[in-house]
Amino acid sequence: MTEARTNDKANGSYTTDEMMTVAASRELRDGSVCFVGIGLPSEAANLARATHAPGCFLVYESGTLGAKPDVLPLSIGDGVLAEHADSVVSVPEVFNYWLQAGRVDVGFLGAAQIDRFGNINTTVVGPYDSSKVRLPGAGGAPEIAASAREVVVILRQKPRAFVEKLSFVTSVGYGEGGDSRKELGYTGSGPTVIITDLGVLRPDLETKEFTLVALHPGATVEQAHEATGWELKVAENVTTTEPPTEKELEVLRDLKARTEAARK
Amino acid sequence: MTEARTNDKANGSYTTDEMMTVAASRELRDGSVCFVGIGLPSEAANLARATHAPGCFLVYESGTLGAKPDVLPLSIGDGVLAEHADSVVSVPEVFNYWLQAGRVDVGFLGAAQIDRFGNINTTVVGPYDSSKVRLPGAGGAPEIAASAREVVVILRQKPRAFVEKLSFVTSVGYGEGGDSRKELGYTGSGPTVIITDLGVLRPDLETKEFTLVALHPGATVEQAHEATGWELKVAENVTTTEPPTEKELEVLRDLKARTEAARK
Amino acid sequence: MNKITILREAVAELVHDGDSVALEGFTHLIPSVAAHEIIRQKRRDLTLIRMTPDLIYDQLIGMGCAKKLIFSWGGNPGVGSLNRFRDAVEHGWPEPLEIEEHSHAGMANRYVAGASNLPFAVLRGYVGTDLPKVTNTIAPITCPFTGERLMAVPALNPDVAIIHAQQADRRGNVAIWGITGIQKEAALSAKKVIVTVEEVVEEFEPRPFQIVLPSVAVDAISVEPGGAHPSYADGYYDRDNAFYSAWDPIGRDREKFRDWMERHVLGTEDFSAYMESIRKEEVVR
Amino acid sequence: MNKITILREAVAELVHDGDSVALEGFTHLIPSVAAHEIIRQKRRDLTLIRMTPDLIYDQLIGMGCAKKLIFSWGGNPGVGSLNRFRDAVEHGWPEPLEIEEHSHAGMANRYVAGASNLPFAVLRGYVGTDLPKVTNTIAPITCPFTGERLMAVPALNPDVAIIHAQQADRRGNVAIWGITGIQKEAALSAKKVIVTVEEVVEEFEPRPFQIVLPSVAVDAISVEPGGAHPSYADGYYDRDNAFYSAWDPIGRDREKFRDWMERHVLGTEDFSAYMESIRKEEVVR
Repeated sequence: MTEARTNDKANGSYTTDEMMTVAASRELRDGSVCFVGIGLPSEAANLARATHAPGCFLVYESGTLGAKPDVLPLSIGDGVLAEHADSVVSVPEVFNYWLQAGRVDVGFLGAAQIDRFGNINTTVVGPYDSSKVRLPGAGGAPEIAASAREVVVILRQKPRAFVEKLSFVTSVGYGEGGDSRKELGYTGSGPTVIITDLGVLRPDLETKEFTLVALHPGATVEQAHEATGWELKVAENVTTTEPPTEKELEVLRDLKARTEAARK
Repeated sequence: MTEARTNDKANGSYTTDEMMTVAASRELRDGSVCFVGIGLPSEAANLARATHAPGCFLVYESGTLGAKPDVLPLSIGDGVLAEHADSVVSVPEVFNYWLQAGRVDVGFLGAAQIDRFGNINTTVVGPYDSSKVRLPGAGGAPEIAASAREVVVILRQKPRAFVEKLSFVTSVGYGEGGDSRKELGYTGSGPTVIITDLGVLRPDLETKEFTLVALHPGATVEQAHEATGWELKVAENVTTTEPPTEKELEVLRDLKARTEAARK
Repeated sequence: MNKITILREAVAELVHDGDSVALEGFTHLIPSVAAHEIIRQKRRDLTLIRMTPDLIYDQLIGMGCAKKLIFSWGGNPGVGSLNRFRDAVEHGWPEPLEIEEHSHAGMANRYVAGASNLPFAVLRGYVGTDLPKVTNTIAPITCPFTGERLMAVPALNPDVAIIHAQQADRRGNVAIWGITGIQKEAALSAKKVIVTVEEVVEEFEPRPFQIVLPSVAVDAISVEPGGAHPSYADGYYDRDNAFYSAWDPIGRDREKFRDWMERHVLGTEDFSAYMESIRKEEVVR
Repeated sequence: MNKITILREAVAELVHDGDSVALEGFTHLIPSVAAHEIIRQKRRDLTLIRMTPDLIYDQLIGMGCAKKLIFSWGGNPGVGSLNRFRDAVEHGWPEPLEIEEHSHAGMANRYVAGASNLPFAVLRGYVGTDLPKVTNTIAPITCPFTGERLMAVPALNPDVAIIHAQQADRRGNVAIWGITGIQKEAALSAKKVIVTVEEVVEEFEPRPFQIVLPSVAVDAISVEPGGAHPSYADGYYDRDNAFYSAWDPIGRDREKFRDWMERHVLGTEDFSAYMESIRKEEVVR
């Protein structure tokens, strides 16, 4: 699925997708409880577990608690998730007793569309009743966005993904911004960072509008503006992301190689 | 606990308690799902399972489904209940997915006090705030009485047990009688029989008042009147209960002997 | 144990046109074999229920068995879209598909309420999303003690639930281990339950995270080894990841899809013949 | 794994005067050892929570540790009354005991709501009984979809939950098998969780109907073999039925009770010393 090689904008030694995954993995603190979606989130979480966060506790919506996959799961319920898990519980239990209960420190989410306040669309592109593109739908995302203490969003920065207005609000970030999320009464504090293939966005403390705070090596503010469907706010001093370490790249590529083998 | 030998009113060959238990066990149809309380109900249900109803499915509130105890459990959660059970589930699951779900055909209940409409008290004797006798309380009885398709009540007939007015309504039978149970919206149809050490009472189809329909061998209508705290209604032709068969007595006494041994 | 029956007869007897049917499985133990039998028997106007509709729902929808889908995530896991599902939603082919969508938490709790014989379940969610605007089975509810406002969803009580399990024993109890997903609640919420199993054993042995569904909660059991393909059965076989990828081009094209289904599903007697048939085309490793 | 600690320290650190404490166990795996430690540390004004308060609650109440009891069935299983509990309710000895009583279904669902971070749970029950007249934590609620009227009960979220389990592993996960009752929900509903175990093992092996509580859901684990006496621990020891009978005369008499508790509980350092002490008097087979 990933178009890493084709949209490589970084220097030769690693791809922009690799930089994105590595940057996302660095957001996961060791020992934290992490609710993981399939795809890029799972890739980043397992990279973290294999590098700086060996003690992180991965929860998948299929009910696997403390999952320790040795290849990246292709589906949310792969056997490899149960194999080494500390416990396996029912789907109602993982959503009620774990996510809703506030036991999840970090939720890792992907998205089809995201807006300036970190609201997410994974339902439809275009009008709901005559949709141009019917997406898979909500899945576990709305409640991860609602109840995880904080949320990390990972997606490639493109105009059709970073939109002025979502076709559909599937999962709530900061709503209309400001205090509007608080007023909805959710227990989680909302998305704290968006990691893209270009850089890192964090919400303004007041307005909650996502602002470009860091660029990955080789990426420019201009690229970020072009890739964003709204007038992107940029921090006064934008930092540069530490490039992937050899260890990070080695582990990530090994993970993906083993995963590709498993696909066959 | 049972005072069988001391209050023996029947002919020498068996006690009134034995007759009561045997009569109750006969109410359990083979293959039916039975939710069982500890004590006399459990004794009767397991006698049935060991005689005419080998295929009955015993459910105990400790979460044992399809329990097959070879001795009578002394507590609702004895190991012998789990040992041969088809499944063991959590307490919320047995009450929500089994009892409330309407999967229970017959609920077997005991009682401290019962009134003419089959309402049951297991909470207090005397006023609640200055009770003469504090009883154990509700336990699983209220929902068994509410949700089991039908309910069989087993208790010794005495004036202090068969009362004009309950000190406390712990579990609902037919409420004020007539259609008042229906109006409460319960899914179960209520108590269909009360088995005592003297005979058998069944509800009047209209008024739902319990009426003496059968006497155990040796018992008299006079005894039943004396043992009842209200003006007991008696059916026009009161039948006589079939005495315990040799098989029933043999199995029951063997069950109780093994249980007594286990107590030591 | 009289519950063991031939799947064809179980489907013929228990699944009727217009029924609401939940074929559940959370990527593990997906009841593919029963889905194919429903397609062979040409059931129509079904309301299909599933948290994670995947290939078998793509097939049921593409073959015109469904009039409505109640779901929370519809995709080809690890691959992409369900093209027959999209075609039905986007272009009404082969016929319009009414959809009722929820979140996973909403669907899971709807099954829990159904299994508990309660009319509704309560959860923290939906607030501020567009889901309540398009799904009318979401309503606010207030805590009578704290005054807090939450969301309620109505119970799900399918006419029929169908699951695939690893084992049944002689008494008709059903054992599932590994990831058990929503199968227990789906089965206990339904009016009738069909279970296909890998095998029948004398006695179950303890397995990690095993649940046992007692026989009194099951209406029909059919022995269908391999019946969860292309998903997996922990302890029996792995997920056929290649098939999920191979399905994408097949599902994209109406003609190709119909032709494939006619050849491999309608054109075969049962699941072993189906597997034989697709193996010939090397769709399967 | 730093969660393994001495019970005395776990209780000293996590159980405070005035706390709400749930020592759960459904006749299997009753956490007697932790109850005795709470008595030794002379905790006061506790709100004790338990579906089935039995001997250890009789002891906690008789020793004046409790100001309130939230429960659904209080008795000496298979024997009769809890005489210390009755004395406190009927005569306020050693001090008045406030009680809040529910049905088992109500209590179980209150724990479920607590574990789910919901303010209330819904069930079919209580209607027409006298319980709502004496218990103010029962309120009617209406289904927003069907208009049906049901009953709601508020969530239970104890300050501390204490359970006894068979095993912990090196990583601090906890395994319970056999009858697991309400222990999972009690633990997950509480702010802090103490678990006493029979032993610590390298790896769990599959057991019938085993559940595993992950270490992230547990605050302290103490190794206390035999700590569930007089109840049983499936796979380790049987229920000491004789002790339950022997307790009746002890619990009936205030002086006898106090004397017994001082000799065997306050007068001993830990549970093994306690067992030693009662064995001397042949209270135990």
